[in-house]
Amino acid sequence: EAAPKKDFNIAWTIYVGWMPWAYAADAGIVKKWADKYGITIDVTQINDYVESINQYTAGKFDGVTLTNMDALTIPAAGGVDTTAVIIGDFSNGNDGIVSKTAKTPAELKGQSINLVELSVSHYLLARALETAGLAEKDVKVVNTSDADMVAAFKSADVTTVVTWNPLLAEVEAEPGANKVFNSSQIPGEIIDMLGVNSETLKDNPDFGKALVGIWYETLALIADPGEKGKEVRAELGKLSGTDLAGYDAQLAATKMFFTPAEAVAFTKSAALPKTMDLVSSFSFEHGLLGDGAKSKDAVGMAFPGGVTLGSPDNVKLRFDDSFMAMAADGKL
Amino acid sequence: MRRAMNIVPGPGARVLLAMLPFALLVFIYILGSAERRAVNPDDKLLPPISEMASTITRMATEPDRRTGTLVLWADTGASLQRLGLGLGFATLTGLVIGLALGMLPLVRAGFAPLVAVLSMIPPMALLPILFIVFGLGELSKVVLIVIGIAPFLVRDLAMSVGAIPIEQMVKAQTLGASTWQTVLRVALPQAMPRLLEALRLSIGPAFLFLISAEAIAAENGLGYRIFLVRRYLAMDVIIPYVAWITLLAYVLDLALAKIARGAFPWAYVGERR
Amino acid sequence: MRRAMNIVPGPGARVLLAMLPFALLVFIYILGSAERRAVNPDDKLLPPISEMASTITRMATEPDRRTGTLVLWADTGASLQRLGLGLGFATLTGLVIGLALGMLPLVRAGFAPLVAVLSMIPPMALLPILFIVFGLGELSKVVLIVIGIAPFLVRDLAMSVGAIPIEQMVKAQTLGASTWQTVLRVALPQAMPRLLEALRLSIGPAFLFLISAEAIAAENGLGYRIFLVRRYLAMDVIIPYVAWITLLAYVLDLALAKIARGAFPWAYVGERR
Amino acid sequence: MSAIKVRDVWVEYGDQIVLESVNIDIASGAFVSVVGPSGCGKSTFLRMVLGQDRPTRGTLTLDGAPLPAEPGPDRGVVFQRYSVFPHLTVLGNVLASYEFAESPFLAKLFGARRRSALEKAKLLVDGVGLGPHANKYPSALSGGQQQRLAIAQALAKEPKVLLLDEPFGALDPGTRTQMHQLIKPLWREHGMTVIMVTHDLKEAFGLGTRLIALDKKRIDPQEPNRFGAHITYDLDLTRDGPVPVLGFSRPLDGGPSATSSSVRDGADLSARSNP
Amino acid sequence: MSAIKVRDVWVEYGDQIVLESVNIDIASGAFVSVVGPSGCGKSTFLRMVLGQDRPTRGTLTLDGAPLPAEPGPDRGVVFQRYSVFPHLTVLGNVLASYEFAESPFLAKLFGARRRSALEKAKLLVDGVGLGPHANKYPSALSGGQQQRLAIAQALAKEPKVLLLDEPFGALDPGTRTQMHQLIKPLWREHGMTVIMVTHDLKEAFGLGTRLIALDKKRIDPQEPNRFGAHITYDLDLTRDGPVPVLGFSRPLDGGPSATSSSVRDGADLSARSNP
Ligand SMILES: Nc1ncnc2c1ncn2[C@@H]1O[C@H](COP(=O)(O)OP(=O)(O)OP(=O)(O)O)[C@@H](O)[C@H]1O
Ligand SMILES: Nc1ncnc2c1ncn2[C@@H]1O[C@H](COP(=O)(O)OP(=O)(O)OP(=O)(O)O)[C@@H](O)[C@H]1O
Ligand SMILES: [Mg+2]
Ligand SMILES: [Mg+2]
Repeated sequence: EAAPKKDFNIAWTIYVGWMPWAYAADAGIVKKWADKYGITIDVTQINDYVESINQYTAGKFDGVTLTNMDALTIPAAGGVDTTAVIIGDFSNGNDGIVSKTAKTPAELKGQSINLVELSVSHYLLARALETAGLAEKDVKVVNTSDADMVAAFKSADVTTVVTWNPLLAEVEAEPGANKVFNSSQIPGEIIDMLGVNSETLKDNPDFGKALVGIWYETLALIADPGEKGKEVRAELGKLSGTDLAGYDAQLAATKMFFTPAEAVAFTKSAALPKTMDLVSSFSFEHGLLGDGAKSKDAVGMAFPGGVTLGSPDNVKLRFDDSFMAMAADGKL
Repeated sequence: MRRAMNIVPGPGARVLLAMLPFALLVFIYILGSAERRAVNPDDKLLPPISEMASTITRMATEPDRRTGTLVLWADTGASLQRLGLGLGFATLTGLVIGLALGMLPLVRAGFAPLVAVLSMIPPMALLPILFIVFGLGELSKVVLIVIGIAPFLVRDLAMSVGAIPIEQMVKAQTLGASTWQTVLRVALPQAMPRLLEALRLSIGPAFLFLISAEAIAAENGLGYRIFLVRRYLAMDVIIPYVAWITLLAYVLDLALAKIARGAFPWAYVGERR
Repeated sequence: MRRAMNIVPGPGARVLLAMLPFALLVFIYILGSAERRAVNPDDKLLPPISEMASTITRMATEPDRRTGTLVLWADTGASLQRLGLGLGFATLTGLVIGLALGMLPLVRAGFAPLVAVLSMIPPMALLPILFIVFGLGELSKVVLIVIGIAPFLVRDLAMSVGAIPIEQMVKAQTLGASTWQTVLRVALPQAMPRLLEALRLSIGPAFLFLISAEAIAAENGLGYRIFLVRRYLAMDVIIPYVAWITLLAYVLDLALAKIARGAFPWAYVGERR
Repeated sequence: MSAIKVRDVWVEYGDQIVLESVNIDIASGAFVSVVGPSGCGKSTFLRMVLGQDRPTRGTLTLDGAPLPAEPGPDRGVVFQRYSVFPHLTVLGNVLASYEFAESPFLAKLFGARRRSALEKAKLLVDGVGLGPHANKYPSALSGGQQQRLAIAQALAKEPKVLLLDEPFGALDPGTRTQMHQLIKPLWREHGMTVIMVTHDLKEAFGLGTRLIALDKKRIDPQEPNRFGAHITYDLDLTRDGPVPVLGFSRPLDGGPSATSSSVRDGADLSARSNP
Repeated sequence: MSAIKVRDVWVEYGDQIVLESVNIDIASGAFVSVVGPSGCGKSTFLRMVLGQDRPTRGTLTLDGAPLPAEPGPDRGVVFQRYSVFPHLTVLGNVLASYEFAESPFLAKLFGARRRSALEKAKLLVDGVGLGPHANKYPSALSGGQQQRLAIAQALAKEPKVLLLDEPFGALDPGTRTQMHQLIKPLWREHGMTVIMVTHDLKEAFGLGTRLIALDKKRIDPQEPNRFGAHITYDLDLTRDGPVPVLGFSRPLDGGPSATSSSVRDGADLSARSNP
């Protein structure tokens, strides 16, 4: 097996729930924890989210920030055994459906809807349609790049979009835009996390410990209600192209697990396997699990306490609370 | 021993030589793919050729579950239509403006700087404005192709019209030709072969803009599919699609080359190929 | 009444004529901006010029709090460095391969089809592989530019070398020139002006590829900034940035034109501009 | 009517003075042969009469009116370096002359008008001996064939003024005589004014009604480009009389009659051996 | 030594037969003038000796060995259409001849070697009368000046075989004589074999030691391209004797002595009026 590594790379992309990595790298928190365990960790920002996951899947990075659904469909389905070491937050209004015409999911019937196909937006739409007793074939989906979503909504021929923050806030601010549905109506289903190559993690537990250490020290600073926290959040806002108010607004629509205990509780909850079951159904229906997949159980998932989902012989996605638990217990 | 520049391979050797580098590339790919598969049997980055073949065969022959169409052909049809429209309008623009710039000093003075500046604007960066003006439908895709390649065609054509020897322009005038007649019978026909050559050089960029446009907003098309499946790193779709695009572009290129040589034999008599 | 093709504006009229379309464009923009603002005072799509000016002045003069750099200049520096490297390597590639293709029938037989095919591959679609092979650092950005424009340069150069009259090649040989000497003293110098012209035509595409590369992975650069603020539709940053890129590209274009005319006066004696 | 007046014309290229104070009146219907050493400015002079270039100083008038500063169908030309259209066949090149005039919009003729123009064009192409090559593109023609094509093209317009720059330079004596026989009647019938640059003195004397020689009057060995050429000899060939020796820049002592007779001999030679 | 043997050479362009069974032995050191009607294949013949084109049938040998099928420094050429390098100045064009030989890698000379080559080049440039234009680019030269530059360039190599395609066609008689005087001693001293295409019979007789005429032997009026040209006359000009009349394709009845004397006259004319 691989000899213990000393140098690690993780990639992150600009998104409200992942911004702490930027601050951690800038403020020296990453270096501090890496030094503590005698390793080095490079934190690289990638502008294109999908590309960052692709690069991780191809082996260029040891870890990457991603959502639960993308973790299942890209690295896990691609044979790269991935462990979620940090469950950072879930979207609680950060993703939403906005329409110029419809006011409720039921009114979406027959509409042409612009969204990033096969992303969490697509999943959100599917869940929204379900609540109204509709199916995806009742609407017309137009794949639209996230970078151009705001501009697209300004175009006269676009009536409905599904997107996430900060784009969502921009779109909602358009005159005549109605909020049709958002992720707070399916809490806990769209999860943002840090995925790490399971094999690397197994061989180098110190890597996991350092990551968790970095994360919660940074979160504590951000959560600070005082001036210090404001300063940190203002900087993160600027980094993501907005300001303090903009960043706070995005944070408000996110259920951040500021303490490790919260995250551990969420990871251990029975709701998580249920959520992942929904996600894998969606993924299978849309062919995201690959051609080889004969059923939605093709890719196996493991949860704390020995719970598994799907093929137990092919577990490629693991939700692991052990490192977060160490942080909660102050054992780092 | 002859000089290297005088050694011309025979037709047989030519075909062999042309195949060689391709064979080498395929060989390298097969090696790379096998190596990655040895490490991770589910590796998606460099799927073996057999896997790509079966995927693409499926896309070409089995109707899609969601839409009921044969995905490969539906995508190809949609893309080629956009490409054709884009190339067509761009050629027309290039021809009209290029000839005007090349022939009329007044027009050149007024518009050459504008065209030079416009050709430098990265169209992708101004997409929001394009969307507002042209909507999100087929039109904006065609427009993106036109905006992307027309400035090149215009400038190239103006250049080649400018390079026609002044003696010929003078000669035409002594034969009684008006400006319009000179354009029509002297500049245009001599610019045509170069226009076709420029068009050949534009096929690559045109596909690039097409794919970019389809990546931004579309329901079908080759670029749409590539960017859609990029979401799960389905290189077994992407690589055959890219190869298919390349083949289409290459065939188009070859066809244009043949057309140019057939229609304008005088322009290729000195050709040393 | 003179023929339109013979009416050449004087230097003064030329400057005026050149300004006219730009003035018109600015005027249309101001109108459009005012109209949108009248409907929606918060409109972001077409900010008034004053707003863009103040934004860009801030970016150019106030140091960024986090990094302490002047954002505009830091972005410009990073981008220009990548662009310069990319253009440089592409030119070198174009020169070497283009000359070989144009001069040596054997090389042409072996590699012309390969180059033609390579030039048709949309590089953007294979970005994942590029990034894997060349890493996510500066290298892959430079490589994307090179891959994007080198095939054009190669083909264009091969074409222009092929267009040198055969009499000159024969003449060089009767003067005792070897293949290498013919390349060095006959083909290369005559291809140089055309290479510079091709390079001018490549500046636009080079910026395009640069921006695309920076949009995917970078921490600074003009393209990075545009894509960063794009999700907020901050056109008050995007439009000045695009204008700035266009200006940079235009100046580069002009500089190349001047260099070509200075260094190769013989190539432009017949120029009717 | 097509009388040309040239008044005090100078042409300079940067530092180099090419033509210096050229003055000449050319009567309508004249056939002027222009001779002079290589590089003295003969082609430059023709370009000016053509309206392609403008003199640095001085004026040119055609029938009293200032010479149009652009080429036109009233002045035909055969350039020194063949300037036929490379994208048209031999026949197409000649046909174009008719098409420009008769089809203002498309510059293409169809049906009966095309047939009649084609006939005229074919006659001319046969006249210059290119009948067997009528459908070739210029690139497949020999040097002399290209020159003959240019001649046919210029003659098709029957211009008032015809400017010829070494039109027969690349032709063998036989073909050359054929060309003389083609051009002479046309000139006579249409009363064209012809200005022909040639290096062949036999030809100059044999065809011309007037002969002018261009040459530098002074040469400054330090600065050879300092002085331009002007008209050093101007002979009326229609009158009988002694003819001076033409030894550019270095007049000789040789008797005028001797030279003249040998020139006549030369002219005879070409006429005799190619009837 | 540089004797050329041509054996049963045919050249065809598609349907058109240009040369038909050409046979000739050219002795080393000969000066062969080639005459013939325009378009008969003179340039084609030179291109073949040069190694630029290959005959459809037949063989060419140089000193007994098959003629190298590519151009080389042993065979210099002045093309009918000027082929100087447009990107080099007049001096640079001539200098290149030396640089190719003396600097195999860079094809550029520096320092003392450059100075000595420059001197030789300057002598030649002055020799063809382009001294005042030494730093011009070819595009700023007159037609005759370009031709002279091409001559200087070819002479610089002192090749064993020199192929000239109407080298003096665009030159006035004076300059032409100067060129004759430049080339003759070089030919004699170096024992070059010269093949010169010309349309000027005076020149052909005056310079050559041998004169060959190319012409079609038969003409099929229905299919003018059916028959090619071959050698119709082959005269040794070093021997005294009667000279036949050269009336291409249509031999005349005129007495040989009359023609010969008038040709001699013509040759004398140019010599006399340009000492
Ligand atoms: N564009 C130019 N720039 C500089 N000098 C030029 C230019 N064009 C012509 N000349 C010079 O002007 C002079 C006259 O040229 P021109 O072509 O009129 O000569 P010419 O009498 O026709 O000679 P030839 O008999 O050789 O054709 C030459 O010395 C030539 O070098
Ligand atoms: N590439 C070609 N394709 C077809 N025919 C050609 C080609 N090149 C030359 N020819 C023909 O071959 C014949 C001989 O041409 P060549 O140039 O040898 O004539 P030439 O004797 O040098 O005539 P000139 O005295 O006019 O220069 C001509 O009839 C010409 O039309
Ligand atoms: Mg001239
Ligand atoms: Mg010839």
